[in-house]
Order: sequence, then structure tokens, then C-alpha cells
Amino acid sequence: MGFDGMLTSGKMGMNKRKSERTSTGTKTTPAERNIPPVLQIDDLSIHTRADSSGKRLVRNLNLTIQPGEMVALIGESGSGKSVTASAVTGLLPAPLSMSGGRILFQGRDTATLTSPERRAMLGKEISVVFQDYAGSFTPFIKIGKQLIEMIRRHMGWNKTTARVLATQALEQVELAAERVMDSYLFQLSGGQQQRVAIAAALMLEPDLLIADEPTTALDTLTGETILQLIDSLRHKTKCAVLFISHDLHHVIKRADRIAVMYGGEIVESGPTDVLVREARHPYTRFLLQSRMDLADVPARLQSIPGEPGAVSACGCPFALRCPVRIARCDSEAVPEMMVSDGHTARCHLIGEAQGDLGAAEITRTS
Amino acid sequence: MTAQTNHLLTVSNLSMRYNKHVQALSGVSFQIGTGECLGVVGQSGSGKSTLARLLLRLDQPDEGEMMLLGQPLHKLKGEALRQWRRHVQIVFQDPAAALNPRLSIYQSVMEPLNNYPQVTPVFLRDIRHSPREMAERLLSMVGLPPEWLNRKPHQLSGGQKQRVAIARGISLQPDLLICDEPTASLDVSVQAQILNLLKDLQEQLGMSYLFISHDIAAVRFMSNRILVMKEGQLVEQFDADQLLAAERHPYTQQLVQAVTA
Amino acid sequence: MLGLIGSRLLQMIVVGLFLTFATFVLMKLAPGDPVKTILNIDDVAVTQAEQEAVRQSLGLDQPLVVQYTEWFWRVVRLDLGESYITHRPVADLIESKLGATMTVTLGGLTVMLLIAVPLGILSAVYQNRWVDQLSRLFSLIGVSLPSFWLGLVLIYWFAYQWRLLPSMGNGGLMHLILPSVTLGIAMAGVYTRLLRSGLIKSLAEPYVRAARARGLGEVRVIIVHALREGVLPVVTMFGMSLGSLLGGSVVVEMLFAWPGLGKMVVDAIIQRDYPVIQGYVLCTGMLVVLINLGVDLTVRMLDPRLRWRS
Amino acid sequence: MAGFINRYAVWIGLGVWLLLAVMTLLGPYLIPHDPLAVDMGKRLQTADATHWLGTDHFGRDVLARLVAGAKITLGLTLVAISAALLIGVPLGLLSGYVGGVVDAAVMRVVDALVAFPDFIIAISIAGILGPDVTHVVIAIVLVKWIGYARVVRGTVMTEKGKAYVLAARVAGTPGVKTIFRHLLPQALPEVLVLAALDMGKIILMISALSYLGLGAQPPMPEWGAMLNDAKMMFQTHPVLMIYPGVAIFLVVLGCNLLGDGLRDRLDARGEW
Repeated sequence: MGFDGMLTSGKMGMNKRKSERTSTGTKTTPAERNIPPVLQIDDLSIHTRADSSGKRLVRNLNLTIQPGEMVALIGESGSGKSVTASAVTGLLPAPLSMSGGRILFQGRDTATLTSPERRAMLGKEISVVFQDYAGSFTPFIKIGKQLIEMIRRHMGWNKTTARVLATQALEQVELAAERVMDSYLFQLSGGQQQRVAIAAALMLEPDLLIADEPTTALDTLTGETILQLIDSLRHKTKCAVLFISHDLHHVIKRADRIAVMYGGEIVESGPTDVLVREARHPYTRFLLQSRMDLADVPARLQSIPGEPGAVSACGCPFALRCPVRIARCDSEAVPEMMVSDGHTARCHLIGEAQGDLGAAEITRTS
Repeated sequence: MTAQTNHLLTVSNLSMRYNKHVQALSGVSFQIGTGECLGVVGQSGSGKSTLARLLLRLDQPDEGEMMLLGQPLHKLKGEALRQWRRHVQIVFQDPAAALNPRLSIYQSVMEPLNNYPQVTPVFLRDIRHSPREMAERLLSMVGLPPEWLNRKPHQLSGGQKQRVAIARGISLQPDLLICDEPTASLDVSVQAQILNLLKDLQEQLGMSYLFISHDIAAVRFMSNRILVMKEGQLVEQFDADQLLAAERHPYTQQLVQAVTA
Repeated sequence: MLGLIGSRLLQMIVVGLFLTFATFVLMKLAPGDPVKTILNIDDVAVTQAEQEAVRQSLGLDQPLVVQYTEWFWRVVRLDLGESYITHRPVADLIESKLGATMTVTLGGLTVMLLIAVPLGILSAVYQNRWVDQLSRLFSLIGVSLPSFWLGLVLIYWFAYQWRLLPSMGNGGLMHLILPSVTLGIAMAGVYTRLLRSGLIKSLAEPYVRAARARGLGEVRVIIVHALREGVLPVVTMFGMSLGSLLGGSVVVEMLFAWPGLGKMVVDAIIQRDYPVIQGYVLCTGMLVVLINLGVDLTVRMLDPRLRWRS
Repeated sequence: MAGFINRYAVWIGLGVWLLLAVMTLLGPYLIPHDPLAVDMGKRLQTADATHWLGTDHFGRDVLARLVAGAKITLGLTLVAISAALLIGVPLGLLSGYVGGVVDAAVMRVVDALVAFPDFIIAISIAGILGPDVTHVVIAIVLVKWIGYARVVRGTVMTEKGKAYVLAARVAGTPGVKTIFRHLLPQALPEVLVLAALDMGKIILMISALSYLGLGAQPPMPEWGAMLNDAKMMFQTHPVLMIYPGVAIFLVVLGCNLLGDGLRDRLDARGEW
């Protein structure tokens, strides 16, 4: 069999595997067919220390991702979105630890996995694309070798077969595969580096891709093409995506559902179009209002009062910065409330008219 | 000659290369009027930061002229250059890097005024004999409590540090304030605060701005006119309200499309 | 790569010129008259005429520049002159001692690596746990111990009290143990810490996290992906360590009466045997430059970023 | 144990140096023996009420010699380190800040010297100038200034491109003021750490060269020279080699603890 033959057979293999998995469905949503969600996070809490002492970075977080769905987790830095992603992969950095709740991946509690089982899952069933594209591969080893290493680790194939798949994966992200295989990461531009990272992440057709601020470090235009790439590949491979971002604009453009985080809590979540139209939490409303419209420029920008990272210890985490807060917000924890089907929010004022958030002025926090 | 009087800064044919291979800026010309905000949009590597460094004379242009208030900025040297520096000040991208971590806020804010004892801006004139009071007023002008003067940078959030950097930037009441991506390293929720502050201060103090950013919406909000740069060259310049006009350069249109749904 | 070797060879020549010139000038400035040394003037009565005759025969009456050029060209032909004391050619002397010094240096290196590599990796992987604390204590003691004293203590117990090992001279593997251990322990502390901090730094690199996220096993992550960068500063220091070991071997050779270059030079210094001292300085200088060349090439091989940049 | 050492490293290190200073200043008053007084009638006595640590092969009081040795060690080390700092730090500042030709010139010298191990240079210089403790100090200074020049230059080079230094320039701060206000303080922690660690190395080097007979000459009560004396009798009187050895070890340990502790506290870089 010549090289071309290998290539086509490899491609066919790839397609076959995927089609077997997805051909069962008709035009119903996964939930209706009772297919378990890819990822289900129940009541997750993360603390800065192992013994639940220290600061709570994530509190009672619930999140579900259905097969093939792109869910965005949005919030300012320090809101706990990346930490949540690390908990899903089991790669929480040293002193941080899960202090409550559970994470179910494909119905399995990830806490019960042994370390080797977890490693076997990473890269094959759950993949990650990081913000820091320059750190996505070891700088001393050629990219091809690292892609092949990853394929062989998970599939146990021989080098030649692995090489075919790696080449295809790079072609999928519109790179000159042969040249990139033979390059070190630092020889590529930032956008190319992130493409390689995406190629590696989707190469083994995982069920879940975690894209952790994949475009934050890139130019606007490059970032845009990277997002388009992720979008098209996720449709092609039917991979669910957890898209972490601080950029509302990107998120609205791409995600099926949005979860807004503030101070370690998901304060509001819902289908993208619903959330954009009928946001109920003041923080979400602020975020939506602070989007700039190039056609209609105001004299002053709507800004969110207070300092980022100002999180009240009890009650609603946003209470310190909220212009419409009432006494309860400072003391009483807010339960997750259903607004409409699939749209939930955590705000005491959900049923009431919140009125105009006003031209919020700077409030001093000291 | 009369045409120059309402132009604070005239830059003509400015070029700069870092080494044989990297042409950072080639043949850029523009003018900034008094009290005007000129926005510069470009991706990384477009030469917009090089432009800022040249205007501050942190680097020396290979070619071209920079005339500030009728003086050839590109020719100044030594003490003469140091004296002219007070006319052009800057707010850097990363406030954490722009403040010496070892110095108190007071020391950082007062550094420019200490270097030019003969200079007192109009808004500080009534308290010119009390450095402490001047520093306190500068802080309150940027919306920080005056009692924070004794703090160190690490006790402040990113947005607060950027306010300190702005206080420092306006302390000499420069004719031109260069804002080099002033919101790029800040959280979305603070960006609007900083932009509003910058706009208020410009009106209040009558400064001209060169507002550099990759964020076309922020540039649109701040500027009277917009310069689009790509790979060291000027793509086009136009009045800000013409940003969405049909005759815009395809590259500008690409930039606009990337931020509109 | 060839450019690097070329520039290094050029550097070698420059350093060589500098070394020869510096040693030559300093020798001339040095107190004490070599003629008097040769004639052993303190013990024997020598006439002025006899002194002059020796001075002439050695060329010491010529102007300095002439003396230097003549001496330099002889050095280029590996003619390093004769020992004032034994009248043996210095080149021969060095050749006969070089092997012994290399042996003890490599012995020290072996001991050093045997201690430092496992200890460094263990304390990086189990950072701040007991292994790390213990290794820190060991390193602290290791760098603080004067090696000549450690050697004396080892000789006292192992050679004198327990009579397990020979303490003097060169005669096979048993003779090598005490000198190597003395030399190796002194150096191991530094390299344990160096390897540890290098590895800790690279274990915190984003690319290590990325390798874990690709599902690679922890051993593979550490050995294949992290260790490379952790080893880089160690390799750089390795060259210095070889030099330091070479320096350290002077003490060890004196302690254990080991017939190498170190003992040779100390004896020469005390007897003011200038040609031998000069020979030693030149020879070790060139050795150090060669070692550094090797290190440079190795680092370049391990780090493609360096290769690409040049 | 290790945790304790970590926490109090700086204090233990300072304590050792304080002890050394006290010994130097008060020793002669507390110990009624002349460290150089030979008394062949009292050779190699064991410790008793008059001679607390006994006597050596010339009947000299070992404790008096140890204390006198402390003074020598302290003095020589401080002289050497001060000279190295005075040469290295200004050169580093200048080289890093001015750059260009000055930098190139300084770095060529540094590059040439840095390749050579300290001990080999010291031996070579001692060899050329002849065995003497002053020559050893000269050799050490010649070797040690390089470290400071490199550290300071490196810090200045990285810091001077950072935004806060650029901001100072834009704010009209003159060059000299920038160096002293912004750059030097940034380099200082690393310089201090290096100096503390270097003091340990210097003590080791002086004593090692003296032990080899190339440094302090008899009858100078330098610790390394004392060990050289003790070596001849180590089979019969091993205790004589314990005292100076332990003294050197403790002082060097103190320096290393000080450097280590300073590094942790000042958050500086640098290894042994």
C-alpha cells in the first residue's frame, strides 16, 4: 500500500469511528433521547487549601454540557472559570482542591478514577486548549514527535500509522503539515502555535474540548480565525466544547449556552439568545450593556461600579458592586432560580422589577 | 506658517528599523491638533508601540521629522530633551509594570513634578508649596482616595494602579498624553471606568491624546480621528464617525467585522 | 555549529595569548630571582660571575619582549622549558601527571553525579517533603565543609582507625575511593540544589501542564519533557564543575599524596619552579576552554531554541 | 530540624558572624595566652583549666590561636568582599546602563575570566606572586568582582527596558538618579545574597590555600595553616585537627545560611 492509500484508509477509519457513534440519532436533542450529558458538574466547591480552609474559589457550581454542545463560561479574571476547568481535568494546581460536589464525565464520577485512568482519559476523551499557546508543547521536541507520542500513548498504534493521523490533524487546521511536523513550536507564529494545539486536542476525537481563553493572547483577527476553526471542527467531530472566555462578544457569537460567573458562582446561565434578550442578574445586564456599539457611540460608557474581585463573603457575591441590592443580598445566600426553561439566575430580585442600573459611578472600596 | 499653529504635533515620513530585517515603521505622517484625540488602531507588530516610543524619544527615528509646538523633537538631545519631555507623557499598557514596586504611590506620583521643580500645572497652582497636597489632589482627580498615597503598588488592583499611572501622566499637564493600550491588561468591567476617566480628564485639562489600542471600539469611543496601521505602515486615516463608511479600506473593514456579530 | 566551534577556537587562541602573556609578565614581576633559586644560593656560596653565566644561559639577560616572543614560539611547539629543579622538560612532566589528575577528577565527578542526580530529582519531585528537607541539609553541610578537612577526617577513620582503605598514592581502584569521595561530596551539594531548582522551575512550566493534559504518564512527563530544561543549567554548570573539580583536585592530591598536576604545581610554587608553574597555568587554562566548548555544544544540542537563534 | 533552619537561617547566619566579631574584639582580653608564644615544655597537652583546648606541638594555646584565627578570617574576608563589591557593582551598573562600547569592553574581560574556576586562578596567582596570604586576597578579589559585575549588569539590563524605568525617563528623571532610585535597589537583594554566599567561599579558599602552604605562613594562626600543622600529628593527636576544621565549617555554614535565608526573604535568585 502506497502512502496515498495509507492516507485514505486512515481518513476513512477516522470517519467510520465517528459515524458509528453518532448515526443512532434522529433530529431530537440529546436530552430528549435521554443520552447522558457529556459533563455534569454538581455543587462543585474549590478551596485554596486541601482541608476546605482558606479561600473558596468556586462555590456550589452546577453546569451541564450535552454532547456536541458549546457552553461558554464567562467572567472576569479570578472569577473561578479556569479553576473550574482544571477541576474537570483533574489538573488543579498543587494547594487547590475540590472541597465539595462531584464531576461526572460521561456518567462517571471523575473522583473515583485512579491516576492512570484519568491520564488515559485526558487527551483522548477530554482535551484542553490553553490560553498560553507558546506553552502548549515542549520546546525541545519537534511537534511531529510530540503528536505521535500522544497518539501512540492513547491508541497504541505503530509510528507510521500515528504519523498519518498526526499529518491529517495538522491539515485539518490548515497548516503545512509536513513542515510543521518537522518544526519546533517556537519556529511558528502565535496563531500557528494555537492551531497546532487545536489539532492535537481534536486529533483523537474527544467528547469534550475545554478551550481555556484560547484567543486572549492573540490578535483580534488571528483570534477570530482560531474561533472559526474551533467552531467548524466541533461541528465536524461532534465534540462538545467548554469555552472559557472573558469576552462577551466572542461568546455571544459562538456559544449555544452561556454561564456567567462572578466570585466563584454561576450567577446566571441560559441559552445564548435568551440570555442576551432577557438577562436577569444585574452583573449579566452590566456586561451586556458595556458592549460597545461602533455605530452609536455614547458620550460616556456604561461601567460596572466597584473593583473587580470585590466579592462579598456571604450572600450574593456581587452584592458589593450591585447598585440595586437590598438588605438580603448581603446576608442571605441566593438559591439557583429558574427563570424560564433552561434559563436560571441567582438573584433575590429576580421576580421584581430591578429598574435601570443607572449611570453607575465609581464607588470606592478600601 | 499659520496652518501649524493649531497643530500641536506634526509627524512627517517617520521611519524606524530595529535591525536589518525588521522595519518597524515606514514613512508614517500625521498631525495632532490641540485638544484632539487621535486614535491609532493596529494589531501587534503594526508599529503602533514603536510610534509611541519614538514620540517619547525612547528610541531614535532613522528618518523623518517630529515637530512638537514648532520644535524639532527628533533633534533634541541631553538636557534640552529632558526639558521637552514634560510636554509629552504616557500611560503604559501594564500598570503593574509601570510602577516601581518598591516605591510608594506618593513617590511614584510625584516623580515627574520633582524632576521639574519650576513646573506647576494650572490645577495645582494654588497648592504649589505643598507636595503632599499636590499628590493628594492628583489622586482625587483620578478617583482614588488621597489617603492611599502611602500604599505600595501591590496593595492596589490593576484598575487602581492604572489610575495612579494616569495621575502621574497628567501631573505635568502635558500637551500630549500618549495612551498605549491603557486598558488592554485590565478586566472588562474596569476598562469602561478607565476610558471614561481618560475622556473626562482630556476635557478638563485640554490635553491632546494619542490613543493607541487594538480594540477598535475603544478607539472609536475615545477619538476624533482614527489612524489604521498595519505592518509598520499607515493604512488610512479618517474622521472617527466615518469608521463604518463604505469607502473604508478592506483591512479596516476586516477589523470592524471581527468585533461585530 | 561550525561557526560556534570556530569562534570558540578563536576564543581559545585569545585566551591562550592572554594566559601566556599574563603568566609571563607576572612571573617577571614576581619577587625572588630564579637564578638564585636554581643555584640554591641560600645554602651554597656562588660568585657573581657564576650567577651571570646561568642568567645568560637561560636568556634572562635579554629584553622582556624578546624573552616573551622566544618563549611564546617555544610554547607553540609544546616546548614549555625545563624544570629549574629536576631539569626535566615541563611538557613531559605534565604529560606524566595529567592522567592521574584526570583519573581523580573523573572519580570525583562520578561520586558527585551518583549523589546529586537522584537526590536532585527526588527533592524536586517531592518538593518540601522530608526527602527535600534532608537533601537541603545535606547540601548545606556539603558546601560548608572544607574538603581538605573532610579528607583528613576520612583518612583518619577509614585508613588509620579502621584500616579499610589506602590513604596514600595511586595504585588501583581502592586508592581512588577516598580521594573521589572527598572531591565528590564537596561538589555534590551545589549540584543537588542546582538540579532541584532547575527541575522545579521546569515542572512549573506551562508545557509540562500541557503534556499532562495530553494524557502522558507522570514518569514520561518528568523524564522526557521536564528534565531536559531542568538539566540545562546543570550542564552549563557541569563545565564549571569540571573546572572546579580540577581546582579541587589540587587539595585532594596534596591530601592523598596523589601524583597529579595539583601536587606538582603546589610543590613547584613552594620551590619557585617557574617553568612548571607556567606550564600548569597554560595547561589547565586550555583544558578549561576545551571543557567549555564541549559544554556549549552540548547545551546547543539539548536546546533547539539556541540552535535556531544563531 | 530543617524547618527550623529554614525559618531562622538569617538569624543563625548573623549569629555566627556576631560570635566571630565578639571573639575578635574580646578574645584577647578573655584568654590570657599569647597565640604565638612558644613553650616547648608544654607541647601537645590535653585540655585543662589553664589551656581550655590544650596546646599544639609548639606548646601554644590552641584556644588563643583559634580566636586569633577568627580575627584573621574575619578581616581578610571582609577586605576581600568589600574590594570585590567596590569593583564589581559600579562596573556592572555602568556596563548595563550605558551599554555599547563600555559594556562590550567589560564583558570581554568578564567572559575571559569567568570561564576559569576560582581555585585555579587563585592557585595560579599565588604561584606567580609567591606563597603569601596577601597574594591570596588579591587573587580572590580578582576572581570575585566578576560575579557582582554580572549580577548587577544582568539586573540592570532586564530592568532598564521595563515600563517603570521607561516611565521614569519619560518623567524626566536624570540617568544617575534613575540608576540609584530604580536600578540599584532592584539589584541589591541578589548582590547581598551573592556576597553572603561568597564570604563562605572566600573563607574556604583562604583556608584551603593556607592548608596547602600557599596562603598564610607559619606561625600565623590562620585556621587552614593550623590544620596543616595538625595534619602531621593527626594519628597521635587527632583532636588538634578537629578544632580548626569545625571552626571553618561553622563559619562557612553561617555564611551559607545567611545567604540562603536572605534569598528566601528578599525573594532573590542565585544558587550556591
